[in-house]
Amino acid sequence: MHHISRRGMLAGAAAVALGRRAIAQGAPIKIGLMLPFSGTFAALGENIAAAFELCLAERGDRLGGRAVTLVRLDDESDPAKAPQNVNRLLERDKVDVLIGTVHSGVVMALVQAARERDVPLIIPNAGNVAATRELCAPSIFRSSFSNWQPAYGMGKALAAKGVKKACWVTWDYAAGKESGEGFRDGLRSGGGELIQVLTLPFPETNFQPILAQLPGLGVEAVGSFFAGGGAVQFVKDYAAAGLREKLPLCGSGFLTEGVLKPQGAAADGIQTALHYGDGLDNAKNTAFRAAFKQKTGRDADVYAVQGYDAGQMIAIGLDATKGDATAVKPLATAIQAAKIDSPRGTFTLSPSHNPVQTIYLREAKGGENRVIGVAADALADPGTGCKMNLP
Amino acid sequence: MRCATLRGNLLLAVAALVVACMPFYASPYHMQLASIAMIAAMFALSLQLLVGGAGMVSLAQAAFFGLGAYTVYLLGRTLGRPPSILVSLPASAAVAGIAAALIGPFALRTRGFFFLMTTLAFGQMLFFVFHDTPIGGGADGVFIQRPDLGFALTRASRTPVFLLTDLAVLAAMYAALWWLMHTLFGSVLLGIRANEDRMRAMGHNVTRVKLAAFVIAGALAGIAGHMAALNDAFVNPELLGWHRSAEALLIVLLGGIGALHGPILGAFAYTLIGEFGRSITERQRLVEGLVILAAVLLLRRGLAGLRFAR
Amino acid sequence: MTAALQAVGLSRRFGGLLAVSDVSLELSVGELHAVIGPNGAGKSTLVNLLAGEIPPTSGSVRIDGQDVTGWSAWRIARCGIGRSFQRTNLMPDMTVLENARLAVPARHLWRRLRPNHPSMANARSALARVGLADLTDRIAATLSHGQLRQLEIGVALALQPKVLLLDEPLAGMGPEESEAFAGLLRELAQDHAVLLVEHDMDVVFSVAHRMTVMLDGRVLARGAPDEIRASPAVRDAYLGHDV
Amino acid sequence: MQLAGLFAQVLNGLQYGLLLFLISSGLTLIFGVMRVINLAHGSLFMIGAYLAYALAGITGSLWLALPAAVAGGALFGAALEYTLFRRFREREHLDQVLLTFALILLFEEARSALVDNQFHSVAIPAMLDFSVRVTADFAYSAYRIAVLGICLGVAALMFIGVERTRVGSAIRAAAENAEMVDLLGIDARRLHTLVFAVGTALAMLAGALAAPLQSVYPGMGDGFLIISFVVVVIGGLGSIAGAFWAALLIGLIDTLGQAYVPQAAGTAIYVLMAAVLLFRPAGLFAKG
Repeated sequence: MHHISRRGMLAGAAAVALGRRAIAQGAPIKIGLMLPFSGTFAALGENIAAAFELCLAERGDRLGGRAVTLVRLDDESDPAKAPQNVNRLLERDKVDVLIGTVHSGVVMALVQAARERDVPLIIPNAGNVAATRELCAPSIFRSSFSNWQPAYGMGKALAAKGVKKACWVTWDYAAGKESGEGFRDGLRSGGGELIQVLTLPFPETNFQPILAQLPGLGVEAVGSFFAGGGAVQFVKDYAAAGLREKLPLCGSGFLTEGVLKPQGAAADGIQTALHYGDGLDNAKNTAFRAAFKQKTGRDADVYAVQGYDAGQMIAIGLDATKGDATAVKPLATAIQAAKIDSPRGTFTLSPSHNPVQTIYLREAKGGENRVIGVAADALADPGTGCKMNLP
Repeated sequence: MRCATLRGNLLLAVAALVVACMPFYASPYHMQLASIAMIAAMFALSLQLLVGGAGMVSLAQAAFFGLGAYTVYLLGRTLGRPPSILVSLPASAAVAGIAAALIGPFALRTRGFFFLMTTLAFGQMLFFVFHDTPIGGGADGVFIQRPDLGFALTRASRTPVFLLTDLAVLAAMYAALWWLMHTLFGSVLLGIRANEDRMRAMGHNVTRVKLAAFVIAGALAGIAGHMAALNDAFVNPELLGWHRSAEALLIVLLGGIGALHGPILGAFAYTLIGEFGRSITERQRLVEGLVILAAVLLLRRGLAGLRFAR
Repeated sequence: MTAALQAVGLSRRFGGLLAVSDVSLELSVGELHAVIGPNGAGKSTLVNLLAGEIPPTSGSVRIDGQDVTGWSAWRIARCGIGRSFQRTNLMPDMTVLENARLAVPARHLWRRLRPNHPSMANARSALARVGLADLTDRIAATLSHGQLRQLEIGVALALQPKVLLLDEPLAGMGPEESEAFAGLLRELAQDHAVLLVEHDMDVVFSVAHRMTVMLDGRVLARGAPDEIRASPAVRDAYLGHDV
Repeated sequence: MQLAGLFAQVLNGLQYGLLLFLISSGLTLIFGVMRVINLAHGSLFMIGAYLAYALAGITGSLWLALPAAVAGGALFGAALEYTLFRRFREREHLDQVLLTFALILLFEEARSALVDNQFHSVAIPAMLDFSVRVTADFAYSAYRIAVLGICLGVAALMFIGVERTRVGSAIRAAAENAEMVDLLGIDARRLHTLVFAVGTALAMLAGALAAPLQSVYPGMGDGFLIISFVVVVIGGLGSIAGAFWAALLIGLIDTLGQAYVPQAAGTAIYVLMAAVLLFRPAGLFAKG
């Protein structure tokens, strides 16, 4: 007992004496991966983590000259437990960098910690706009998308095809609402109008009451945001209600992302917009997909790409500070200035730290979300309300 | 409700002292863990008043907890600046208590199973209000401005200060309930738990006493929620979900139904078991499920039944 | 003088069954009124109607002239109606004293109870009256059957009622205990209005001032014990029964 | 158009309500007869759906999955009653709540370990995989109509079972007064096993029927659990008829609410429940 505590004290004293130099030379940098490894989003969490590890492995598991230790923590997609889980990583495991997460409620606790304690955070999925709008901070970056972006692309593409009136169907929650606003803005940019938003409580899948209303609205197209089981069911029910031929269904890319197999023929011909898609022809993508397949035995998807790019972004930042994660300002400046060579195509970051990226128009066919064009080029989230005060 | 004897209370005081001295010897992580356990203890204490006091098993308690937490957010949003804790703490208690006073008259028209189902449904209704409407900032939850404690906090002092604040509130809540259970109200409550019909025949307005207990318990849960909001600076609709009520019931059972100090023991035990479980497996629900099964099957009188109760 | 308790035309229907049919009754302080009748005659239902446990289908109940029909049980209890139950109905895990104290009318719900609280004295005197003065600190569940029956009445007395509704207080007692109980009943009748439902005919005829005989929910006969004993109608009705 | 739209919505409401009836009738029976509160009832629904998913995957047809869900549910329910619930009948509500809460967690964990955490869709049987045009521009899936029919059939069987048979009269008696069962000369323990088996089978059948309608995914039973509680509160404890009418009422209110007054839809059923509690605390269809 006595012995241990003395050793602890000695180690502490040494760290104080050596200061920053010790960081640069010896001790590994600790990265906390707070992701869902159980529950509904487990598959997403696994793909993000695997691609992140892949990115590190390509760099010899060293960032900014320091070895890397990964600490995985299952957030269970439970927002109620999120503050406690973040504390675990920061206080118990003493991580230097946070990577997470999928669930947009859980990510709020991460954003909170990053803001309060200036810990670098890279969000590899959760798209709630607030994280890179009013809650933006120098230490917070996103490698994925804001909910607004893909839907904006879809709206724009729809308006470009001459659609004047459309409606938006979604769950009554933040992601649905925010993507609806993107869709509206996209439509408007091309002279179209969003005339109605139809919602049902999350995560209900009783779509019948909404489907029965659609024919009477007088719209030319229906846009929607659903994900996971809801997306499967909505697409199938939409087809079963005989609406597919009369009212083209389109949406934010998650409507058909990773769910084409269960959707089957009902999804054929649905156009969606997302920052990634099947058949993207660039060298980086080809190499990435091969490496990911080799590592995991699974095909890469948009979540893997986001996890991979989170790794690239933090690598750029830590390289610039020689592995010092506490130097938030130079770290942020480096990431902000970088061009990230992503499998989705090169992207940069907006002043509010959200990717400025191409949104592709895709069409579901034969189990693939094939890229058929560009819905919006170099699209940045407006970043409304972001007041970035560099420390 | 069995209240701890003098010796038991002394032991609790010693335990409080051990917690109060944590800033001198424990890591911030362990202090936070202790804070989490103490907030869980407050929440479970509020439920103990219902379960151990009047035998009312409510599944709406988390809704009052969440209301207390959300009150801090709504207060900060309305004021445009962090409210003083002297305002926010009573406000959280009042809002949660008023909600309990509105739901109580409906829920208390039922007994037993129906009471359970009704509280479950009303609790979920409140959950949906915060989950599906913009009132509370939406389904993802919102940051809140922490209540102002009256002095400035640094990043380093935050954890120990919150620890001591939580400890003070928990101690005050325990003392208040100890006093309450020693009043006539307390013994009438116990009488209702033992034999509701006879209490009626004895001239007691059982419904009103139960309503008073329901409101007090709601207000106390609101205070627990307020402390959670202070600690996390973040609120989320999930705080109101009925799973959280069930967890609090587990803490009550773990600590011992009808022992006033039980929830405190139960909350610390539950937090420790959770930490231990996390260190051995990622299957958290398996651990929690098995702990509950074991508690229900084996620990009939809870931890308090093992130690220092009359 | 108004009666302490007055029932007019009380009826209660359960589904298709008329459990109590058009029963009227008057009770004054100083009087012990016994209700007898075979099982299922509606005696317990009558007690429950008078105590407000269940509302009557028709008819009315007055306490000291005040109409209390349809009032809930606790309000009726507060008007001065104490009752004991056919099956012992107490708080088994509490002490004898605690059981009685809970029944003592008290305000100041929020005041801390101290051992010398006035309600304690009232509870003790009620217990002394039923002969439990020495057992006040025993847990109720540990009492003998006879002691529990005493406590049933003790709890009802602690309410400081004007009217006592006693539903088979002697159930399950031996002859000696019954004897002692008869004395207690006589004593209680001096300063209360007592309604006694009882099967032990020896005791009933020895303590009652007036009697009502019920059959199938209605009043078959009413009068002084001697008149009841002599009534041919009652004899007919009880043929085959244990009188 | 308005009238046609309303017709489609009413159809939706009925179909949703009937599915609710299958779930809540089991719940109300178990409450009524055994006085046991089962929070894991929603999980049984989920298990039924996953069973249908698994069997439909193996056999390629949902038609085998339906009787399998019923049979499997009956067996599973009987086993649960025999091993666990029997012991908890006399326990306090708190213990029952926690036991069934533990079951929810364990069932979820088992599902996660045995299947996975993905959502899976279940194919509609080929012979019903077409749509029936109900209005000029809205079609209704034939499978939904079949579900409507099956649920009505089950409801009719339940009515006959409860109203016309000796076991049924024991069930009705038990719902009103548990001690009456002994008087009827029926072994209460066997009755309990039977009731729990039937309740579980109904929940699992509902899950199997719903699988093609809403896919299978983790936690799919949670929403149904709460709504079923509301149905039982409104319908009255242990009353099959009450559960039937209350389920239809809630199905219609929820569906029409979502269609015509979406702002109020989320809370409408709770307002209804509060009103019922205020005016008829024993339930809308309770006797007396």
